[in-house]
Amino acid sequence: MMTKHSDLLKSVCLAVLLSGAGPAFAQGTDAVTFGQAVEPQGLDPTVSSPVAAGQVTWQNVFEGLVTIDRDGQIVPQLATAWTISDDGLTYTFTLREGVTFQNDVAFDSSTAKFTIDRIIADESTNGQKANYTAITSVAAPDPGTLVLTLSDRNADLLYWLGYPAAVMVEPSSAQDNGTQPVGTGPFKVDEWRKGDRVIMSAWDGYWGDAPAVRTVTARFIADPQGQAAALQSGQIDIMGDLSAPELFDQFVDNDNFDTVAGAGEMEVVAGMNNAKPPFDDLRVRQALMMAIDRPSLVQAVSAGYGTPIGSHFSPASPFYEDMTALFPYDPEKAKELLSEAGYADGFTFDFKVPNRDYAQRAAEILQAFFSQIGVTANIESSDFPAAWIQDVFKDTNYDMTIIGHAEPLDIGIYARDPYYFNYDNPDFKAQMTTIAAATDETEREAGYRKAQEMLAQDMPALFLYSYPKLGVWKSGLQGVWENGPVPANDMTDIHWMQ
Amino acid sequence: MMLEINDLRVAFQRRNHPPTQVIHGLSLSLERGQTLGIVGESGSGKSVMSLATMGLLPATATATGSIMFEGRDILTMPERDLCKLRGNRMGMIFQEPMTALNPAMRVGAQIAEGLILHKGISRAAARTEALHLLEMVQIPRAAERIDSFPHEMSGGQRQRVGIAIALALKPDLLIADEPTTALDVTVQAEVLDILDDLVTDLGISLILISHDLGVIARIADRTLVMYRGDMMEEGPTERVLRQPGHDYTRKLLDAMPRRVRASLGGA
Amino acid sequence: MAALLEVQNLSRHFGLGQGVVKALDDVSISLTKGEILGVVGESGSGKSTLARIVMGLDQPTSGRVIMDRQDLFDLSPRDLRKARRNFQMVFQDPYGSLDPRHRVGRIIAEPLHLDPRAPKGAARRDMVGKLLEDVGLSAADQDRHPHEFSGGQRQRIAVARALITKPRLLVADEATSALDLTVQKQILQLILDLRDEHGISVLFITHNIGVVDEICDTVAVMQNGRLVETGPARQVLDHPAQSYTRRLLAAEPRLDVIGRRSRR
Amino acid sequence: MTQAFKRLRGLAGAVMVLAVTSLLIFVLIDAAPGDPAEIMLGTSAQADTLAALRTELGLDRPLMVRYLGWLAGVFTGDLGQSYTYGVPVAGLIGERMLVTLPLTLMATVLAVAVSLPLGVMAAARPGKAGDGLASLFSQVGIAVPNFWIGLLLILGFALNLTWFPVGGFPGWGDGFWAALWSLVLPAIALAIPQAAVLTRVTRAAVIEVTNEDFIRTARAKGLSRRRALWRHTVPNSLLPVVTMLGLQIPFLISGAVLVENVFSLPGIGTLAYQALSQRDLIVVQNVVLLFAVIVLAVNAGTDALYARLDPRLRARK
Amino acid sequence: MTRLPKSLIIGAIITAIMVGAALLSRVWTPADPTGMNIVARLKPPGAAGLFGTDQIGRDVLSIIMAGAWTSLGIAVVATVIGGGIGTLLGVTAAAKGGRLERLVMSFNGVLFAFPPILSAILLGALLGPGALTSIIAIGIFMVPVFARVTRAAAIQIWARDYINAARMAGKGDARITMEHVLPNISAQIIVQLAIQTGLGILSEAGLSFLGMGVSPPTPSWGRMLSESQTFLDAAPHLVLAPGLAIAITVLGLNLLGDGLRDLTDPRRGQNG
Repeated sequence: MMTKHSDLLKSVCLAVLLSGAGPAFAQGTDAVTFGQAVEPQGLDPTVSSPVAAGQVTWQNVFEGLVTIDRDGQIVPQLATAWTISDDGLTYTFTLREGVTFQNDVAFDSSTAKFTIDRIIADESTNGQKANYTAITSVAAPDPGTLVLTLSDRNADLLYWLGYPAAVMVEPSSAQDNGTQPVGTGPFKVDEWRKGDRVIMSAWDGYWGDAPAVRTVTARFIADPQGQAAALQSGQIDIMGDLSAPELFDQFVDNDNFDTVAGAGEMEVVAGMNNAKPPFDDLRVRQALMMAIDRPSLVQAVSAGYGTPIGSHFSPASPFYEDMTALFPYDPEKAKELLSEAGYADGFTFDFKVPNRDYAQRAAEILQAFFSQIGVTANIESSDFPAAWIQDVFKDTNYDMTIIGHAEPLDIGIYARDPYYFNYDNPDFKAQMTTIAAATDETEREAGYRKAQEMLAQDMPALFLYSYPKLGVWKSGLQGVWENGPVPANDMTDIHWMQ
Repeated sequence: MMLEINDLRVAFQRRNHPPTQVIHGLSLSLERGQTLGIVGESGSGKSVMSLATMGLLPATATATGSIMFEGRDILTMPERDLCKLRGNRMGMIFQEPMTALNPAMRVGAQIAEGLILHKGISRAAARTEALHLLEMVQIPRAAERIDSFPHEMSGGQRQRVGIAIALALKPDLLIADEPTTALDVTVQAEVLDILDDLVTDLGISLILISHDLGVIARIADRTLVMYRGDMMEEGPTERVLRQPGHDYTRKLLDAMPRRVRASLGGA
Repeated sequence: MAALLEVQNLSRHFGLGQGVVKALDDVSISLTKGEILGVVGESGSGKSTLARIVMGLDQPTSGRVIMDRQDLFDLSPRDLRKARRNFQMVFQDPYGSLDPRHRVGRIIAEPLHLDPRAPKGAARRDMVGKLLEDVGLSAADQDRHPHEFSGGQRQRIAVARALITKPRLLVADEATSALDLTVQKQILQLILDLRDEHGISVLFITHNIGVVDEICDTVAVMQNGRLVETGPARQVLDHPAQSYTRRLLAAEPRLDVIGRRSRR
Repeated sequence: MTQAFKRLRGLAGAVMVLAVTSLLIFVLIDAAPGDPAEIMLGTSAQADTLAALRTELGLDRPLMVRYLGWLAGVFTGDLGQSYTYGVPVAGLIGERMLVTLPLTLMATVLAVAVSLPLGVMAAARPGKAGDGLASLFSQVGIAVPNFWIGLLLILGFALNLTWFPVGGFPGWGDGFWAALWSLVLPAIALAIPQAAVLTRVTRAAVIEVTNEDFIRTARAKGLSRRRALWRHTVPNSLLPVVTMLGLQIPFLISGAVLVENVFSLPGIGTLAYQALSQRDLIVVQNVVLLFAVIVLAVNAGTDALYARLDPRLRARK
Repeated sequence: MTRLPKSLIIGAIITAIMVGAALLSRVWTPADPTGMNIVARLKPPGAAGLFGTDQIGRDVLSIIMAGAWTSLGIAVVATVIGGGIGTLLGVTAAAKGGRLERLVMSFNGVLFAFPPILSAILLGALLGPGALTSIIAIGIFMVPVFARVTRAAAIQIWARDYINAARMAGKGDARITMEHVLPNISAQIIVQLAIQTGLGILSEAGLSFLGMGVSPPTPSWGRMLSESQTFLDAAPHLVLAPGLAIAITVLGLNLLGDGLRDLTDPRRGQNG
């Protein structure tokens, strides 16, 4: 009798929803809508882009063994504790009990083993696989214990296990996670209207504290003007990362909104083909760097929001060090350096720029700066992502390009071989190995600081600025991440002030 | 007098040019039941005269003088009244049977349209009447042809439909502007016969316009000769043909093929 | 005298299968030097198709056109070009047959293209001027454009163009139908004069029996693509042998029956 | 019988054309720089991962095999799986059509509703004030880029007056009117150039028909100018208008790509643009096929409409 | 004596101004169109230049002028090339008829079936964005337009008796096309050139708007519109100026085309 009644109620609710009689903007104390610029192509961050997919589902739907909190710290999640052997090659995790996936399959060491095995498998399609290749085997001695065996020390492994690309998935549903994600998180995905939004609702079987909001909607609005308007008109409550800095000021002055210009993880750098003259000459690279007035650049490209950087680290990282003073704006000095390198009359090069607003704008300004020291940059637009990836990234058929690197802790790209910079520095590679072999946090931090300094000096790319995380949300909403150590829209702590 | 035209002058405005007068003072009169032939070569103004009489001159034309139809001046008559007159009291047949009918409308409907408009009769009644008219203009198997589209008919048949449209309301005056010029000679003879018979039977006044004296001679009681917008002469057809009073008329007659001229002399 | 033009069993079919239209069906005619042959018929009789095939502007389905003992459709393109000098055409529409962009002199001289030894420059100008005078215009008219002339004058220009290669055969396709009667008369006279002066043969296509009577020596009556009756013009017109010819003649407008009242 | 044969031959021709052009597009996109696997996995991916994904997506098969596979799928009603979304293309296109179809329909209806009366009015009294207004509208309407109109509409009606959303599409599920409302501005932006072209065509066609003999016949019957206009002139002038409407379809779709971009609408244009930039070959291929089929269908539709409008064409077909 | 059509005069004046601005921009602009001044960014029209400054402080008037060169240049070159090929196909199809004509027309049908923007993006993907891509992408879509227009016009000419007269004079198809057909359809071709150049400018703007046009810093009206999108509220002049430039230029070319059509209309003044 009782069940029947509730069924009836349910179907009535459903009917109301379907008939569209519900209010257009279902905002309230138990619902929240956030906006993000890029729609992921699939909702599974272990397959699709961990950034775009992660911004929707990481922490909301999917959880990892460990996680990275809003301060960039590694904290326990589905693993309650772990031990690392002295040689740093064996990681033993104690798994949380009573956790189930949203399809009612229990989470235990077998599912965790499945997840990790899937990442490191030969036929893995996880784009971040490189970060996990140190793992040689996974063992599940009992349901509550997971043991990872490494080939080499890897100080970053724990961090990467907290990253969206390593969230826990369940074998029977893993294949469909792209469209119907099944995780262990507090929200489950109800509907994905492609091109527009993903609608999630609180999942009653969640192991932890129930979230304050019952409904979470992610809306995809590529156009910055549209993002601002959606905020203004109340269609979205949070824009964690407003795409156009020039639209940010209107919210700063508006009492209805809270704003934070936080630190993001994206470093905008002008990569150079280090294998190709004249960029193989350190003096040339340094001269180009000194030709650029980074504060002006930030002013022009992103309305003053953003932080000039001197190396490949953003202020969002706990290991960040300000290196901008090393090669400050000094066109005279730059010219001298060029003369020393044998380019007194300057030179001309091709500047392959992705057809994205920030890149094109920045490129035009760099072009103007370069012209002051007699260097001519011929801008050539490159269709992004397809042509750019092929041309610049894969074929390294370029002189200089410009792009934002959004992944955290990605300084290791300069040690990668091959990588589009064609930067080959054994010392730096050794430094990365040193970091991996770090036995404690202090050692790891020191290693990263050293790496930053090495790059700042050697300048394989022109380090321009760190893109800000411009957060805007309705006043009265609490729990939004202010900084972005990981690109994410974590809604688990969001609540409305009563 | 049923129709009396007095000193009609028509001029056309032209873009970026001074206006040109194409009729310079035309006068004529027509009694009920009479047939008047107007003959002239291209540019004589004979077609403009017919349009003026119907009150259908294009907006770029200005007409002075008067065209009195049963005592009222067509030139000054309000458009509303003209609409009541046209089709109802005066009808017109045009030169080109290929283009004078609406290609997208069945011929029956085109005949019925005027009936419905002026008589206010039902569609069904108008259709019956249209069928009758088609039979009158001797269209074979009229009951089938009534639902034909113009393109499904031959030129001669189309011109008969044109006659049926013009005669649908038994007008007092019928103006036929080169009604057979576009037709083959054998067809021309048939159409002229039908036209002639109907006009006679119904007692309709007819103005027949043609460049061909042979056509005029066949039907017209009186003949008016026009040249470049001027009236050359006017009189009983027989007199105009046998004792032309104007050089131009003589020239026209001279231009007729030998055989045709011979027929005149031999009569 | 041998025939200048011999048309033998000429047929021209359009379309395929059941929907075939026989525009020309087994037509044979012949024309001797200095003769004017009138081909008369109503629309759809095939008379224009005949003219086009005789001029080599269209290909017959079967049959032969023999010109000066040469089969036109057996000739190589080069020989056809040479042969073309011997026959020219005057078209119906005096407005459509002269390129409005060209000056009269260029229009008239166009057929000289056929003759590599044709005079050039001043000689050519004189030749065109002389011809213009022959057709009743003035030599200076060759510097004017067609639109400056009346319909009758244009038709004279067209005749001049047809004459420049000194052809032996002139095909006139309804060459006077678009003209007013008074003008028509002048052009007919021009053709008669040319025949008398140069001995040109003329194939005169028309729907007007009156015109045939005026200038033709012989006449061929056509109906629905077939030849109905041929013979000397006088004989056919005065004593038609075929009922169609009689109908055609009866339908001709006359001046001897005047006014409908007198007709009754 | 011959009619059926002709139609069949026409259809076969169309299919051939589609097959050849789709192959061409397949080859072209494949030749274009860019690799879907690489685009999907981002810049951190390793070679073995990329290879694995390519295998999974079937990208390692030869071009012709992929093409024929796709073609075979199309004939059996399976349009394939999107590389990047990983879902069946048919569903993806279906979802997007729910935006683009109403948008273009709305724009077309709007354009016709504006241009037909305007063009007829202009033609009815050439040279008068109404004609001047109509020709001003059509001249300006043809000259302005539709995406700029979109921006101006956003500026005026969404940002300043806030009557309409700036962009985005709430989906039909959340209420019919809200969804329709969000399509109004884009539809107007799309409709204005269309309306301008159609106004011009309508005006010219009506004037042309007005000069026809049969209009004089109708007037001689006693029909008033107005009645003759609507009963005889307008029906006979619709042919060129319909022709133009059909010819405008590719441009309408082109416009939709731009306008959807301006208004951030998740329509087929956005999908096509996105799929192309991500080298989602299967999606691009299907969208292009869809467009071609639409154009062919519209052509067939206008042919059928012609026959209704002009009985002379019925016999010829 | 005869007055010129009003549309011709207005169209010619507008076109002359735009072409003049484009040419002038090669030697002089009020300010350097690529010279940025970050302090003076987003200034409204007035003190900081007639049309104000853009997001990096460049003088908008100068960019508009230089953009005229880009837009007109690409549109004109594309139209001339596309129009040339299209005209060649059209008159050849009209002259030869038969299989060749069917081939040309079905080729036309195929090109017509594809939304131009989509195919242009496809080309952009293939060749990379840039002026050449724009020219090819826009030019390709001129081909069927011109082929259709010239074929239709040429067929009408081919039906004239003066063509028959030329054939009687032993002239071949190519020669007749050169001497009779082309001169007599030249008016229609010129009208189409004007109108299609206008459409070319619209297409170029659309391509640039989608990021498929010329590379920065080469000024482009379409890219200006795309870049100014985010300043819609803050600096509407950035949206207005390029849009107006596009609209006025296209309007001028269309009026010019209409005027030329009126001028060459045989019905005009023929009775005089």
